[in-house]
Amino acid sequence: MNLAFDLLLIAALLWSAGRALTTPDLFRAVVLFIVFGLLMALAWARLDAPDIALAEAAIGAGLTGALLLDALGHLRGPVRRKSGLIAPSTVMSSEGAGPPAFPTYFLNGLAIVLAVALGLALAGALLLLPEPAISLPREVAAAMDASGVAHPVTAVLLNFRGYDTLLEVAVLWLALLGVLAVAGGRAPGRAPVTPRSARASLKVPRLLARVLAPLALLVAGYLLWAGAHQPGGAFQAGAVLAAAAVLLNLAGLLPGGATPRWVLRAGLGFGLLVFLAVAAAVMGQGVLLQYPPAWAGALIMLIETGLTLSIGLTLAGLFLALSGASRQ
Amino acid sequence: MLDPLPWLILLPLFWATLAFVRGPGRGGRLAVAGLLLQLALAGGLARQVAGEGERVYAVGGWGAPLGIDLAVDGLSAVMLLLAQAVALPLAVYARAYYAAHEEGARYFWPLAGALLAAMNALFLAADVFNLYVTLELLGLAAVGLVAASGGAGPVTAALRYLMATLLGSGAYLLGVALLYGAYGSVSLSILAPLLGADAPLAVFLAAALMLLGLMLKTALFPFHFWLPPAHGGAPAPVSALLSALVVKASFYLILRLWLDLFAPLATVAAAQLLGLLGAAAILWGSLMALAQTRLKMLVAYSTVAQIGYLFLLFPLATDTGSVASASAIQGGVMQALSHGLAKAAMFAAAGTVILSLGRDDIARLGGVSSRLPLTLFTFALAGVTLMGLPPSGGFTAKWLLMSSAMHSGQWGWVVVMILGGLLAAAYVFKVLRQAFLPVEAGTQFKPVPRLLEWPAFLLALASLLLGLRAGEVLGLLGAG
Amino acid sequence: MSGLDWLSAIFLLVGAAFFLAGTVGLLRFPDVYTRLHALAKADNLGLGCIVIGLLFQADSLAAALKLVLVWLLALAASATVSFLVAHRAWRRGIAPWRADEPGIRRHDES
Amino acid sequence: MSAGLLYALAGAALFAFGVAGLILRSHPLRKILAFNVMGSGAFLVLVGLGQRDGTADPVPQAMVLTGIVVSIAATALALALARRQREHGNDKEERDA
Repeated sequence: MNLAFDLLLIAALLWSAGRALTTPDLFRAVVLFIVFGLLMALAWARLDAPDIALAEAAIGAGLTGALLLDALGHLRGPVRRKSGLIAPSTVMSSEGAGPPAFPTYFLNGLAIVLAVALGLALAGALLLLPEPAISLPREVAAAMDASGVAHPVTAVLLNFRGYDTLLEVAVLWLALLGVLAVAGGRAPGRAPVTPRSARASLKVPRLLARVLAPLALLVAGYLLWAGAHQPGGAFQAGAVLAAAAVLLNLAGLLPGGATPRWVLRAGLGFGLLVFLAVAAAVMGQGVLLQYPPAWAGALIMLIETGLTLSIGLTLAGLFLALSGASRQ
Repeated sequence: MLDPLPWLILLPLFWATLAFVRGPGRGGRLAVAGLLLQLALAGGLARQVAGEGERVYAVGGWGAPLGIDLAVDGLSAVMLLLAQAVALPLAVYARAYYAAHEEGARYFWPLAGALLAAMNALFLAADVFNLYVTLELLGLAAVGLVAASGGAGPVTAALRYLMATLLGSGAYLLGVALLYGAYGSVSLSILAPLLGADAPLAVFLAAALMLLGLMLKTALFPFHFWLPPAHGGAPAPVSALLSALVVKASFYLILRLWLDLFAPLATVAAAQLLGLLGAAAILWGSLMALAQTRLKMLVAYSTVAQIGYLFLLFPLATDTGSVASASAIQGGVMQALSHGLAKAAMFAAAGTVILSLGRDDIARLGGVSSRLPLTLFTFALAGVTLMGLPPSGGFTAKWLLMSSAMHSGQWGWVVVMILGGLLAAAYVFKVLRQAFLPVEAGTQFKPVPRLLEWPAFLLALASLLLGLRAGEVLGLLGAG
Repeated sequence: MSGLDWLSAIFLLVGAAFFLAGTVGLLRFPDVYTRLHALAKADNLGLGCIVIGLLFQADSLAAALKLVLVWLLALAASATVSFLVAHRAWRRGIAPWRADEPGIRRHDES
Repeated sequence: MSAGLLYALAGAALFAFGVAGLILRSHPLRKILAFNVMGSGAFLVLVGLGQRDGTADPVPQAMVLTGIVVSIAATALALALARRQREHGNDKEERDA
């Protein structure tokens, strides 16, 4: 029964990924990719990895999907031709290039052959692999008491391999920098002015958005707190915060824009700065990121709180900077 | 006293974040101060390594395999020194450059800080997954820097660069996954003794995937397609950082993996293949450089060629006996150092010419010799290193590589290196000849600040003097 | 399997069928408004059926109330977001699709 | 065969799909999808292979969490670049017209 379910899920994963890469319509490709992300979340649940399942659903499928769908309108829109007419083939797919020339055929064939060979070699290698010499789960279990938290994944993420996480937060912040640098070359985006008639029709959804946003805050707080002893943590909580910010933006209650003011910039840098400050402060009596055992739990919670705020702002910022920039 | 090892990573992250919080275009002075301190720290670390040998640092106090180790040996100490020594003058240069070009500077300082943090973290890492994170940090910072100027050309180049670097790190990550599956650890010090020639197929695949991914990031021929538009189209301080340092970081990692981890798997055939690609890069890159009409594109193609020399060390160091192999590795590292210094100087000089003249067509450089003599001298000095003339660091590098080739009887590589030197002379003189022509009618030379010319000159001078101090550098390299 | 289990299974299957229909609609409908319609309708009904199906399996009143709360929240969120997305699409000038004029039109130009 | 190994095999196939897509497809959006598929494949190999004896291993799981965040960072940057490139393309065509 389990095997049948696994095989079905894997078939669906391969089908959705393959179709997302081959279907001619870009919209359909993006939707199939979101389906693929949700199926991945299921796969993670099957692999006893609920933390990844949560993150995949919220970030991998949810936020990536939102970013892709939002970009679609700008990337799929017909390319204006010199004559000013819309080329018919570009309306539907926009990929409409002519039939490829001979060398392209040859190179494409070569790439397919190489990819198939790679897949087969990988499969063979995986099946032939003996058991590993080292068992890290045992090491993790032995060190859990000293980690300051009760959930193994959080212990690895913020204590045993906390240094990876420090750099990863820098990567996320860096992506926002890059997006701002690329999108922000122009005047900052303005909040759209809503005419009176439209404002009236927005009344109810705005009310609901005002109710939902604090609820999202509550959920984020719960996820953050829960992360210490069960699946959850700063990244999942930050994703929920980001979703609330996007909702408020859609309701016109939060302006999008390409040039953040300094309070916002401080918020975006806050998580990284807290992490860096803790890393530097504990070096006074040990090495980088070596928490004193009595303080480990509290310090991890401090770092995670800072991270939740910054990750929420950054993920929302990625969305708002991208969607705000093109809407002059 | 600060422990240099962790602070080399934390410090640039600190000034990058602070520069971001202070706002677009701000933070240059902070960066220069931070880099000054970093240079001192790198010097201190090099002295430690020279005195006490290799050093391992367990982040969080856990130690491998549970935690992440950092490690420093002669090779990483030398690369750390190079990174700070190139970045400090370039930061001074960038402040002067962006004083005239404000719109490009909006996020330059935070991105540059992240780039340096990533590079230092990479040189210090001793864990293949941690290395993956540093690679991504480095790649995204570099792409952001290329794209930040916002023009159509740089944006297209940045997108292509991003796709190449993502494909590279994806392949690397799969390699990491296979290694973890095979041995249950991602620490270099734990993996190294477990690997043997009888390793399972997955480990051979991992080695191939990781090396291929890194070759793509290093822009080794024929994976160089993304480099010239990205390095040639970016603003001059960015081109200089990228060409001098970023490609060296992934090369360092190839060298590190080849020597420390995959040595038992390395075959002569694979090494010869790397050498052949290197030779092709030298010849193709030099010819393309010669064919360029724009100064920065010429310098960018010259990078493609100079990367080729780095890969000649693999056939010279694999199964050739200890003398030839040691000399090949020394030559390769010297080449990375001297090219780093010289190429930073060359791109900076090209940027000065563009700021003053407003264009960079090689055919219309007339008068540069009389109006920007120091900048032209800088370009020529850097050219001496690229050609490999004494007493430059480039000469020492090529001499070491050639003596290794003669020692192991591989004369073909000698021929390639001599041809490469001649072609380098041809493209450097192509620029110099134009620069000595009289000023074209109607050409305006804008005066440039001295802080634009002197940092570049110092870099070129350093690349030249490196040859005279090669003994000390090689001593440090051998210490770890 | 007891009668309750059968009832539960039937509701779960009906819910899944609604989700399937919603996804097909999302893929096959021509414009943003009809797609939202498919998505919101199927989501709410589908989720509703699944919540009912799960209610039969709940082992305490608190768990049952939580399930109902989840459904209500999802209803509110989906209604709000669908409205806001449609609203923004309309404000950007995207006209609803009509069978006699396929392709993308802008309502402020027609 | 354990579930871990089964999903690792699926991951290998997804990685190959992604590589092929990244090389063969020209539209930037499609390349972004391909890169994400490739990444998911590598993640599945990392976790699945680590758990092929059937017990959950928190270390690769934490690594994949890191990887997912890196993926969305790269995706956002790529989308920003692709949109900017398209805008430049449209501007250029307007100038040419």
